[in-house]
Amino acid sequence: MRRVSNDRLTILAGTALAAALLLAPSTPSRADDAKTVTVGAILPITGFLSTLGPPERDAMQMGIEDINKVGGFEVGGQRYTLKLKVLDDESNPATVGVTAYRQLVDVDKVPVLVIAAGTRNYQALFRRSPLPVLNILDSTYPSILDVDKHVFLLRSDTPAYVPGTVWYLKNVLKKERIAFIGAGADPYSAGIETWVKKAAEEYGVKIVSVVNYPLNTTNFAPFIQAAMAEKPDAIYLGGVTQEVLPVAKQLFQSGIRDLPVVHNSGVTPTQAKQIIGDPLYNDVMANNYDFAGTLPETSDNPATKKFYKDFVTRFNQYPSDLTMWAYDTPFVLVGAMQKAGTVTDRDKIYQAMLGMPVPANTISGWIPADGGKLFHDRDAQTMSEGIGWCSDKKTIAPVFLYFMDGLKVTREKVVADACKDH
Amino acid sequence: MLIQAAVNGVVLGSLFALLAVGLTLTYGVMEVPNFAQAGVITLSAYAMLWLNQTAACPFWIAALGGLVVGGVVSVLTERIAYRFVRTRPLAAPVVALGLLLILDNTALILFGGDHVSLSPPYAGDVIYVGSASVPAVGVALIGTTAVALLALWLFLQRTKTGRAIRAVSQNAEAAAILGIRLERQYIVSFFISGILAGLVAFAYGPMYAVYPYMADAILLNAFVVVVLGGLGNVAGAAVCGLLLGLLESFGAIYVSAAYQNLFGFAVLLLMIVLRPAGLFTNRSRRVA
Amino acid sequence: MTEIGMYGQQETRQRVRPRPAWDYLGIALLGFGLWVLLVESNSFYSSVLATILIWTIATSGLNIIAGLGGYPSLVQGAFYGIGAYGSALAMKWGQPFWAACIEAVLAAGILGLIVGLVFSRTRGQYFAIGTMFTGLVVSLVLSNWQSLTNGLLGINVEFGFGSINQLNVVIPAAAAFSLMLVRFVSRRRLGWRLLTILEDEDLAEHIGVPTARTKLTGFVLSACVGAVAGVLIAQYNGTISPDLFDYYVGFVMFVALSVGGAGRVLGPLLGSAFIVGTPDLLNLSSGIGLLLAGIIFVVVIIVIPGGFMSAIDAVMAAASRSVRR
Amino acid sequence: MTEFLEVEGASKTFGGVRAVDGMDIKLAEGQICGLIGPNGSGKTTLLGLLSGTYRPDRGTIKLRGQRLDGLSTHRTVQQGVARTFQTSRLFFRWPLGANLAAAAAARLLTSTGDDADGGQEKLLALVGLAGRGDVVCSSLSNAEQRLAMLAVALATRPHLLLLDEPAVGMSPAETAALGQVIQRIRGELGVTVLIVEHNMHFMMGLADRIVAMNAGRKLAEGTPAEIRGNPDVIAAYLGS
Repeated sequence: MRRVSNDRLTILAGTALAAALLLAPSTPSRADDAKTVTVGAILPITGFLSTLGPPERDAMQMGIEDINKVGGFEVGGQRYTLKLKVLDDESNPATVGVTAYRQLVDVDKVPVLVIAAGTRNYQALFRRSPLPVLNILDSTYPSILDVDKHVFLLRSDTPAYVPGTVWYLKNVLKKERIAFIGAGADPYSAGIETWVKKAAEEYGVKIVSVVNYPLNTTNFAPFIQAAMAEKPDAIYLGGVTQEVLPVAKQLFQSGIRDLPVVHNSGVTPTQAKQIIGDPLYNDVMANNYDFAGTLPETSDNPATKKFYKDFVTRFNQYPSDLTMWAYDTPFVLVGAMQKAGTVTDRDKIYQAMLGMPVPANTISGWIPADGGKLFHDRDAQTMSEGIGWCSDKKTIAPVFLYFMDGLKVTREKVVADACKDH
Repeated sequence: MLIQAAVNGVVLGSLFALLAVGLTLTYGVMEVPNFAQAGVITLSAYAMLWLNQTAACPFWIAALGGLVVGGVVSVLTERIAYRFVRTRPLAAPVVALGLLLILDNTALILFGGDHVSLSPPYAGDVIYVGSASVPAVGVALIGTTAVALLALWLFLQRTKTGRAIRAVSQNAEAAAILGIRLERQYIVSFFISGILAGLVAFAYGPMYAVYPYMADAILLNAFVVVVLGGLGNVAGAAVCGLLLGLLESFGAIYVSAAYQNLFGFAVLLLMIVLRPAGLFTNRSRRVA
Repeated sequence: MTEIGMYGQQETRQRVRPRPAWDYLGIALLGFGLWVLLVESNSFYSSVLATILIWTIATSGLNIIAGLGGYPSLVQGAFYGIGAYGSALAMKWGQPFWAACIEAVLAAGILGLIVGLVFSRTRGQYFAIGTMFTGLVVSLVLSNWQSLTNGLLGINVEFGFGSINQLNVVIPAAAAFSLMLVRFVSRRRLGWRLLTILEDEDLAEHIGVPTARTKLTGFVLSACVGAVAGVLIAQYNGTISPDLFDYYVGFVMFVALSVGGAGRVLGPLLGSAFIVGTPDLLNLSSGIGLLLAGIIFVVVIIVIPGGFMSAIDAVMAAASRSVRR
Repeated sequence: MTEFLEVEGASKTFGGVRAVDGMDIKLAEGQICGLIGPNGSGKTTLLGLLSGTYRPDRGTIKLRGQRLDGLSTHRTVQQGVARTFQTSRLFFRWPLGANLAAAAAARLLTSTGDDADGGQEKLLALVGLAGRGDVVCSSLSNAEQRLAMLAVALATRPHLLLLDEPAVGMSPAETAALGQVIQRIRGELGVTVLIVEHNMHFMMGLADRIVAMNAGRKLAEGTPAEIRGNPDVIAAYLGS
């Protein structure tokens, strides 16, 4: 038997590899129709943020369909329609997200990039190829707006809803001893913790214990024990839905049932039922209050009501606050492109976005900045809302509407008998 | 405070022990680090969930069905993969990781990645022990572990098959010379290990949530236990599981919660250096 | 004349005159080809290829201790992480890029020395378990030591090169060098000493090989090469976060090496191309991609224990037999 | 005058069992010395102490006046002590020649094990394996593997060669040939040889001197004829 020498093997392997890679489908997927603009989005479809990505994708798809239904939009005398391309970052922006970023920005050449989490992870890439970036999720504090001047936030930031939560605890629920249990590794939770502390100091509420559990915790007993040691009269949970609900469930299972549990996660009844389990969820959620953006379900705007109905019919799921912002995203994009007079020039679209008005047909109830502009310093804002749970109907209902002016609660409206009206 | 921490520790320790005993059983007979056990737990939990919710079986029937699925899947991993690498200890971890990917992602494709809840009838109940409260699911976990360990002990000590498994675990070659059918013992121990995985799914699923990677993180803790107890040592795994649970529970309260897992890992590293054969073994078994 | 270095995991029955110059030329050509591919393909494929090459460097490092020495180190991901975090942090603290690189590699080397000393008396699966948990501790520290690493958010990395084009040259060059390094080491004293340890560590000691020192040297060298890969991934992505260096990364690197061919010079390249490239290039949803990856790990390890390289050997041998007929 | 090999009071305990308990041995250069004793008498442990496999709990071991006790195994090899094992131990996947090259390189601290002077062939011829350098060790016969192990030990250029039951599993003819090989090793290379062996017949014809051990201690020492007639030795073998 003749042995094959290393050098021949090396060259053969090199040639084979080169050939394989060259033969790989290396032509990028060009826009098949010149009159179609791709809306490129990197969303967490799987991973620990997977309660957030899919509804955003679905709502964006609805917005795009509604725009295309009326024949698309016109820029520079040419009619365009939109198409959605969503890549999953698996809740892992630094590893999976950066590859998706290169695909959308460098290969698909999207004019504007829509992202959800991980804004900071893309900072170096923003600098290498700048383009306007619309974020429809990441309200982490410190704000992601200082990552890059091209970043816009299409939702209210953490300081716009966390202090109102503490205000409600103090003034409506009359609670003064709060225990904070946060997801230590999650920056969203850390931002909430910061603002809970600021608000508590402002309103004269005592934070009796702060406990943070590490990543991948599944048994919260020691953390619950540590938080309860200081005899709080209310519990504040930091984090997103998939972090908050298991803690709420284990609180209930440990016999802690009389204290109000507040959080800022945007839980829908569907998610509560799935994650906590039937029939337990109805009891667990009974003392829960959730403070974030307004829900489409509770809006008076007919367009928003229609969106709510359409969404529930189509996806058999309650839409969260995120879905309204996601639905509006293509409208914002179209507005910016129309104002810029181009669907390709990223810099012109960026400049147009800075001063654009609130676009027509949007449903989020945007509160405009001076001069009717959509963005206040690159942040578009809506009212905030606290929701409670109605055990008899196994659903949510708004208990508190508000808008933060610094640490001052304004435009507040406490709904006394939320479940009855609803 | 002290009692509550102890109670929490026993709950956590029972979980570790239940997981570790299954791992160490298969390690004993075949010397494979069976990471795929986490995948067996996942599939077993989804089977229970499917039977309970989609097929509308009563919870207890669903749990029983899930146990059988666990046993069958575990035997399949042995039949399809592990038996080919018995004599290649360094290939075993790679195969184990491959199997874990296969099982977890089968669950992902079949059932999606969302967290879902397995709800036994007692999911909302609480039991009070003096000043400490224990969720009923925690009590169920302790009970399951106690019964499973007792049953396993009786099986290993009192039955012919159990004694054969112990003999293979001591020395496979000698056991084969004595006329013990190795193939049969491999299958039986993987089946039992799968049943134990099913019990983890049954007892742990209701505590947190069912999702494709539900057991991956706790498996590492169980692995700490397996090594501390001495690879292949069932009694050692049971005792060390409880000890580790208590250590982590008290460590989280009195030292630092963020590095809770680190206590176990630190003890493990220390032990690998000082006593590579495990805490509870006088049989110096060096796996080379 | 019989040379030692020829007999790694290559089962061979004939003496062969070594042709080192040809091997190095071959690897250099391969590196050049990869550079052309890197700059010619579109950004997406280019980024996949760059990641493959960076993984090739890390797994080539691993190839020294695990491929030549037979020690199943599962901690290579930690050295990769220390290279990335070390260089990023050093630059953040005002060090110039080159100094940051050296410091990061040194830091990994020192950790390698400590880990190597700690586990010097363990073998086989105990060594694997010990190194795996060391990797776990490092990844826990990376995600929990918020004041240093900024936790899960990760940190942004200053760009140390003049331009992306420079980086695009450095990555394939470094990958080719890492392959050459393994080729070089395997024919030097360190390499064949490691090979004797792979075959029979006790016997190696009894023919006069200082096994403890050899393993330690090999392990530290592995760690340093792994750190170089870490420096490059940090530069290439411009951002790093702990999940890039999770403990299972070390595991997957070991799998990549095993699947490609442990102890073989090109094993790391083939293994990395397979492990990194398959999910990205086939554009599969993550579930199906990982399922396939799992199936292929198991099948490759069971059916061709020597990995892809031994399969290529077999095919080439069969081809040359049929040509002679 | 310093002895070639001088062992004084060497002791080794394993888990409470005194495997070797205060052994004294002196060997002159160029001798072939046999070490006999019943199973468990500590012969192999003593060999392990001499080869650096174990470190003695007490006692000293000197080779040409140089202390060996306390040295690690590979340092002991570099001081000129080589050994073989009861079971065949070789780098089985390698050709025999590569085994020899590795051993030679380790001892001489060369980097590649170049065999410029053709020493490999000479060694192979010496042990009776001429021309077998290309054969992968796992395909050698048992007797060939035992001889190959001898050659590998010699490739480290030892002054003292320790053989642990070299004739195990060999036929009478092969055993006789082995005896001749050992004689040649002493004669041509001037290597001192210490052999542990159960085959008394083999030992009587080969050894210049014999040391008998029992229960970790020296029982008797003398010429083969003296040992054969020693009542203590007979009692130890038959009695226990």
